[in-house]
Amino acid sequence: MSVADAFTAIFVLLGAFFFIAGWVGLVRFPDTLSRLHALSKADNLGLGLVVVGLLPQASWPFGALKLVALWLVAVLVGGATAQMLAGAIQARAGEAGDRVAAAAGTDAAPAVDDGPGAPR
Amino acid sequence: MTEAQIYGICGAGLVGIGLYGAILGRSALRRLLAFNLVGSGVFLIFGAIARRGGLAGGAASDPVPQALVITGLVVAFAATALAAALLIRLAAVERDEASARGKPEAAGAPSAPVAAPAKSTDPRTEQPATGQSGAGHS
Amino acid sequence: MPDFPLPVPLWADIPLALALLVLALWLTATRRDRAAVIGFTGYGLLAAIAWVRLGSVDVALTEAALGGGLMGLLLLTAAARLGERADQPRPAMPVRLLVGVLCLGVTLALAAVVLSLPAPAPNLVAAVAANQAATELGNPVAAVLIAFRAVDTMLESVVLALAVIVLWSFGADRAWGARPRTLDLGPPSPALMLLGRLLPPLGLIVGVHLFWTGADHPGGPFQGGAVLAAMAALLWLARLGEPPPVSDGLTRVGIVIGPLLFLLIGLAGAVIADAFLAYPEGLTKPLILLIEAAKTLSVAVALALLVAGPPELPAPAPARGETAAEPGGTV
Amino acid sequence: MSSLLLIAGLVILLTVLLGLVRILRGPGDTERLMAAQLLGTGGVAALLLLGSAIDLTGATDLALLLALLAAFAAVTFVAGLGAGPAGAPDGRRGSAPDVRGEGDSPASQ
Repeated sequence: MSVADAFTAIFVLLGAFFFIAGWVGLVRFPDTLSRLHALSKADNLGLGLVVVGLLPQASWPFGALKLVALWLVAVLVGGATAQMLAGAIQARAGEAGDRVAAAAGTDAAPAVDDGPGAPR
Repeated sequence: MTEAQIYGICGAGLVGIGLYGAILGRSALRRLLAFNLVGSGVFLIFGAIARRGGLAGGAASDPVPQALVITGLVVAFAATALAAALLIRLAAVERDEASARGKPEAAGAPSAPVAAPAKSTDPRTEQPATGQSGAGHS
Repeated sequence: MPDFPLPVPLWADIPLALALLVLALWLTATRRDRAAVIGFTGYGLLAAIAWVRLGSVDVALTEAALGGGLMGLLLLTAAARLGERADQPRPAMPVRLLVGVLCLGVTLALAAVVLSLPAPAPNLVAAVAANQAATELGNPVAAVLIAFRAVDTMLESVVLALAVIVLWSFGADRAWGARPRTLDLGPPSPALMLLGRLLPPLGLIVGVHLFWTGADHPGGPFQGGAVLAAMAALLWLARLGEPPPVSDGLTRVGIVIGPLLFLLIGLAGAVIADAFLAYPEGLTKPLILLIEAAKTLSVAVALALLVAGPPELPAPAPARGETAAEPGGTV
Repeated sequence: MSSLLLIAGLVILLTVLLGLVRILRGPGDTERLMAAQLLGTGGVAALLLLGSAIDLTGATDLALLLALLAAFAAVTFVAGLGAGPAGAPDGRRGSAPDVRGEGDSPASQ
């Protein structure tokens, strides 16, 4: 096994590990923001490590260039959407809090963030 | 089991599920999704046949069914876009009519009396025709 | 394909097919529209991978661009616009059972057909390969689309143009000539604006690359056009631009230029070459490129306008002052 | 080498397919969306790995396309949260409360 192959093996396995970790987090973490955190790990680290690992195997230069471009796109898109989702979650939590505080009562209950009691 | 058989059977299942959803879907949007499922299932069966033909002919997949599926995908998308626009339009018309009837709605009160009469007459006349075109697409 | 220690069909194809079926079942059974639509976007991604496994990368690219990207945008916009609506009353149990049994029958019949296809599978691979050299295209699918079944492809781009016309006619009479506003979903978040600034240039490169590479590798006008349309929709969603008014002449030219050029060259072929839609010897490749470029443009414009919706007047009198900054940009 | 890439790709694919549980069970649409996004990212990684393991032509192009477009659902979803139903000038109301919504998993499992 050459050095390049060993490099690939290590990074690809690490990437796969982060995907599994992201999945476990998404399924097992109790609240939405933590799940988002787990997802971002898989998004950035998982895919990033896989791409780094595949670089030595890619054709030079265009294959490698494509891989790097792909990872940049993934980081940009993943980061921006995570930010947007987190903002939406926070806005919703704030709204729900306001409504509970105002004791409007009608649809406050379904709007409360799915906290620790989320079904599993 | 080859992948052609697996996805062919999967496509058959999708057609059945989609048909059920298209007939008994809970809402119009859901029936639209189901219509897309039927299309997707048919395309997958096509893909399975293309795969078998391709392997028999020494390629990954037969190019002729592939080209047909590409054409079909684009047309299915256009039909879906039309149906979705119709649904949105219909909902807006219904909402206008509801507020024109003076339903005590918080948001509709300030603006509705001005806009509603003009808006609700013309769409009502075109409603049957649009309904037909929607049916023709699905 | 060489042998591998573990059978790919068992480990990749069966789970993938099962996931597609489970997702389909779930999204017909679930209660809420928007949840179902989100499930459907996941379905589009999975379907694209399934197409790769079937050896049809061209179709996979189309499915990813349309089913994964634009379809999600279209349907989620529709879901947001419609809001959650009351379920329609469900028919009685016997009716549902009857429909279920009939649909199961359709599935079983189709599955039986799939399993009993003739053993030496009939195919047109050899026929396409034999004549492909005449088109000077390396991608057999592109050759079929643009040359061997050119009538299909031309009519299909006509269908796209017609679809835009029909869509525009859904607007209220008073709104004719205004801009489409379906994608105007309220003030965008900063992250969306960042994405709207950085992603479209990349998407432009990818879209043009897909069109250009389509001659010899998987890709082509539909895939490239769909990517370009998705980028335009992202711009409109982030409010970095607005869809052109329905009355805009340049937009209309953009919609019809693809089919029109295709038709004109096809008609010229009836005179110069020997048949309608035949290409004269020697000029084949340049003409095909010209048609494909125009078609990419038309597909992009038409798909983007299909997502943007019918013309709409600006929301009447905001009254609350939150969206009051807007009227400056309207026609 | 390629069998290791193949195994890694299959593991990632199976992992994200198991993430479908979150699409099915929710509980909120945000979770469903995250699962769909994991599906997209994992699909990209699996495509890259399988593509370099068994030489799938065009797998990298498809992966690039998926990476570019997989987030459109999330983007539209969040943008749609701020929008009201058609015709209602004031967004916000009506759509915010139903971000969460009970998943109805019994129907599917």
